[in-house]
Amino acid sequence: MSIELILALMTGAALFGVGIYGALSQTNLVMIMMGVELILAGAMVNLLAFWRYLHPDVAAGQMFVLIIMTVMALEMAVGFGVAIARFRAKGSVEMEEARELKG
Amino acid sequence: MTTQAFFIGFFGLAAVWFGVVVFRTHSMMRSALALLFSQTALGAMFLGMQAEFLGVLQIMMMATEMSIMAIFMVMFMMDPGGLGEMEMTHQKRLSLVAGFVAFTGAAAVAVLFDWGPVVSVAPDAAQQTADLGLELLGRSMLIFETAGITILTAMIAATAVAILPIEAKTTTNEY
Amino acid sequence: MTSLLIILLLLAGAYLVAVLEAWIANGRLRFATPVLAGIAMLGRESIVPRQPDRIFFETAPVLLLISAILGAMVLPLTPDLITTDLATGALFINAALVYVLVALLMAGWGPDGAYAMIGGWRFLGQLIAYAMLIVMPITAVAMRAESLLTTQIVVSQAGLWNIVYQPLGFGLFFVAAMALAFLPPFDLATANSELASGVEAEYSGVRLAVFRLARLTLVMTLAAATVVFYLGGWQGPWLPPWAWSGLKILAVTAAMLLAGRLMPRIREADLMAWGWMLGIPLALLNIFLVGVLVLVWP
Amino acid sequence: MPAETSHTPHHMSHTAPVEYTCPMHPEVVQHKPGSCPKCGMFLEPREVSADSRPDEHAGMDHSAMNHDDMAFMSMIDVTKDLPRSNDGLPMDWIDVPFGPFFPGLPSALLLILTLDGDTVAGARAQTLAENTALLPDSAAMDAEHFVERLAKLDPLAPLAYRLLARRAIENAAGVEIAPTTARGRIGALERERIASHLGWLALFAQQTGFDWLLQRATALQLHSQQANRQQMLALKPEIDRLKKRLQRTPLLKSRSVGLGQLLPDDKLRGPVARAAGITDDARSTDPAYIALGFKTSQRNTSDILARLQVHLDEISHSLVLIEAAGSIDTLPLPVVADASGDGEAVVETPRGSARLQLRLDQGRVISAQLDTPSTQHLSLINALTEQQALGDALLAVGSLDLSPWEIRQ
Repeated sequence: MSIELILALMTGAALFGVGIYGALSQTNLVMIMMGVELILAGAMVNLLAFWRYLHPDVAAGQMFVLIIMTVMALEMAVGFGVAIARFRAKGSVEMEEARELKG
Repeated sequence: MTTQAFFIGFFGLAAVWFGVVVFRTHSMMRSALALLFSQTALGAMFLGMQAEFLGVLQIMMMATEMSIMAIFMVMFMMDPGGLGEMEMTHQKRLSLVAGFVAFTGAAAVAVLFDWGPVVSVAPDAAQQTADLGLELLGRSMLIFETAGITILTAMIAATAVAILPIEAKTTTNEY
Repeated sequence: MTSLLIILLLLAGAYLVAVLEAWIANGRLRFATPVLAGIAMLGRESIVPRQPDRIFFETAPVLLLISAILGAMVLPLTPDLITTDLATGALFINAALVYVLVALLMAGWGPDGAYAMIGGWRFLGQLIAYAMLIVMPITAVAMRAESLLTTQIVVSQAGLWNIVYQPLGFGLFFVAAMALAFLPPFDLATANSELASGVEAEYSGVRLAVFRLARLTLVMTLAAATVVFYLGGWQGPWLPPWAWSGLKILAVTAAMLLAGRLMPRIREADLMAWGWMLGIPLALLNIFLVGVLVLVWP
Repeated sequence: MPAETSHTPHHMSHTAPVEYTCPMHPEVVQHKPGSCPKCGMFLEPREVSADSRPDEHAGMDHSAMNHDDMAFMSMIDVTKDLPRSNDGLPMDWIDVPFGPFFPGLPSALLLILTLDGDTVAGARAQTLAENTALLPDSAAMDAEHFVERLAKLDPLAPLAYRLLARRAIENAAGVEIAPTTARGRIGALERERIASHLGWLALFAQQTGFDWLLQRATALQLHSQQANRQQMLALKPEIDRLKKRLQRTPLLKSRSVGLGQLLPDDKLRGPVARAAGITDDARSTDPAYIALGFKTSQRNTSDILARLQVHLDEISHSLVLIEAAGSIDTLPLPVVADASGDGEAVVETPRGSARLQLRLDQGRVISAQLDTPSTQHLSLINALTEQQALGDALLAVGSLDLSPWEIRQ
């Protein structure tokens, strides 16, 4: 066990928790995306900590972090695409109103 | 060893604190930039963990990403300046509980699980970069290429969804 | 120690850039003018707008300065005169300079003024288009050097400078560097005649002085980057390495400042269209060409 | 439906009690209109209904969405009245003033642009330099005084207006002028045209941040304002160099082609009209000009580049005219003692043809009517700027070469 690993994992856990709170509690699509970004950031920290303290000689650990960065960019691109389309059609990206108008 | 722990702890704390600020401020611009600084602190934390390439990459990528976030925030919000101090949340209690449960769960696993022996020496930065490059263009090429193609597809699809349909220009908005 | 020296050199460089700018603008070589203007600015009242976002308003000029200085930290002036020869130096300079965008967004949003805000958003669009044109030519440079170490990049140009080896990349990088430093003809964010100085509009006194200093430092950093990546860094006959670095940096700075005076400001729509539709394909082509060259003629 | 009225306060019956509430803070309720103490927004009126506290969503299509959380506010309601941008997104538009002392516009011109992001959605323009005292339409004054006053009307083209006043008075008094005098006047007017057109170039350069051109044009303008004939003719090589240099300037084409286009319209005057392919030039019917070999320069595309080319061509042609005219007159005051009659004159000022009608009575001007090109051009600004990017819109306004001093509203 090492204190660095624990610290990094705790950071990851905290970011994950904050992200979950944000993604669930926010009403605006963009704010929800921010929550998701935080969740992914938490995952990233964990992956990097595992790479650094458990398997520093395996480059694939770093690659996973890269992939998550890609996923974050992807999430942004798709999220904003949807947001623009919705905003144009309805004038709102509030999820309260999206739920209301689903049926 | 201890300096490394200090840096990880410091930047980790900064990242979490900025992460909390994201949902506590009313100004959308502050919200977006708080997320940026949260991610930047994370990048600095990566540097502390001797992952130089990823740390720098994180710091670089998130700046543009969150700036784009900022403009959309300002566009899509009723009160981007936060002067009205509007309440923009729902199911707050549920979310708080869920967030807390997620945190305690993950933290408990982090503390209680025996992660095995810790390697204290990491390869130096130049070696890491070279290894990562060889990994990406060697064994993991397929994964990397798939990710590349996927992001390209997603970009094109997102743009296609977002651009104004041609017929929508002529018909008036029926809402 | 080295970093202190580098910061002092940067300040001296910023001063020289200011002298150079005034010389190019009105044809008079006055060495005292920038200092006097700076002192005058410090003495003037620093007005805070009516309803500012105080954090952003105060942070923006400082962040701009910090990002310009951080960018300069990985650029070697001589083989030894470099603050940190990071293993990812060529990437780090991008990371540092992207925060120019964040600083300008803050400066645009902070003062709660229409001109500044439009300037800030304009710069966002401009930089997203042109950041790619900074990164991709550097990628090609790093491919030739087979390293992200900036010193290694300079050494790799011993036989042939990159400006000859990959002229396309140099052209793109030079243009993108000017766009990043919002120099004319890319000064959409601070266009005097369109936005009354845009993001700078609401700054005065000390804050404006910091803003201007940061801008000069940024120009300096970008010129130094151009020299390191494309003009062989400290290399050159007869003169000592530091002299070559200094001369080349000043020459590139002069070229950057002069180019904007000889043409009208670019239109925003053209800036976007050329960046995305012309610049990025060309940058990809450059990477491809350099890749072939590296394989064929190692 | 009750909520129908809550957005249209004017139709509300006066008997029903009305209270005012903030759209963002429903807990703020007042009996008088005003602004919200929390956020400063204007309070919206609403009717107090007898049964219960009215739900703020009642009557909307989504009335099912009743919330116990009073702070909830529908974004659909907020955005539905916003104007739609060209890209279909509902956005807040802002009014931004440009002027009266804006670096990229003629000073004393106030331009208020409604901006939709970086795009101009509407424009209002007015001059703050209007000085009605300079040209009293009814009060009588003697002819010399009148000429001086008209010359002061527009500091950007004093000679042209002085000449206009003189011509009108001479026309009213029936004075014939000698051909040499007429040629001298042409020399003076063309010199002013060169200076003014160089000023146009300087404004163009200022607006586009083209420092080299700004310096050259300003220097040449200062030089030409008071130059004699020899000095003017000595400018020719420099002006040719300037023109050649402009042809090779990068980005100049993309900055000006197809921008600021105007449909041919009878409001267009001077270089703007000639760039639109309209032959509108008071000089082309003037026998003195015809004798000197005058020809109009024209372009058809009616964009900023066409205006630039017309201005450059006219500078060159004016130099030719000055050379042919042989002298530059100083325009002394007219001597028209005791003459009476109606007079009219048209002079092609640098900005287009200005027309003056006056009545002379015993050597005194008793009434005068003036029509100036900038007055006509001011009304074109809205059409010129609509749906243009901000930089293009300002450049287009600048290319009209408005003189705020001669605008008469």
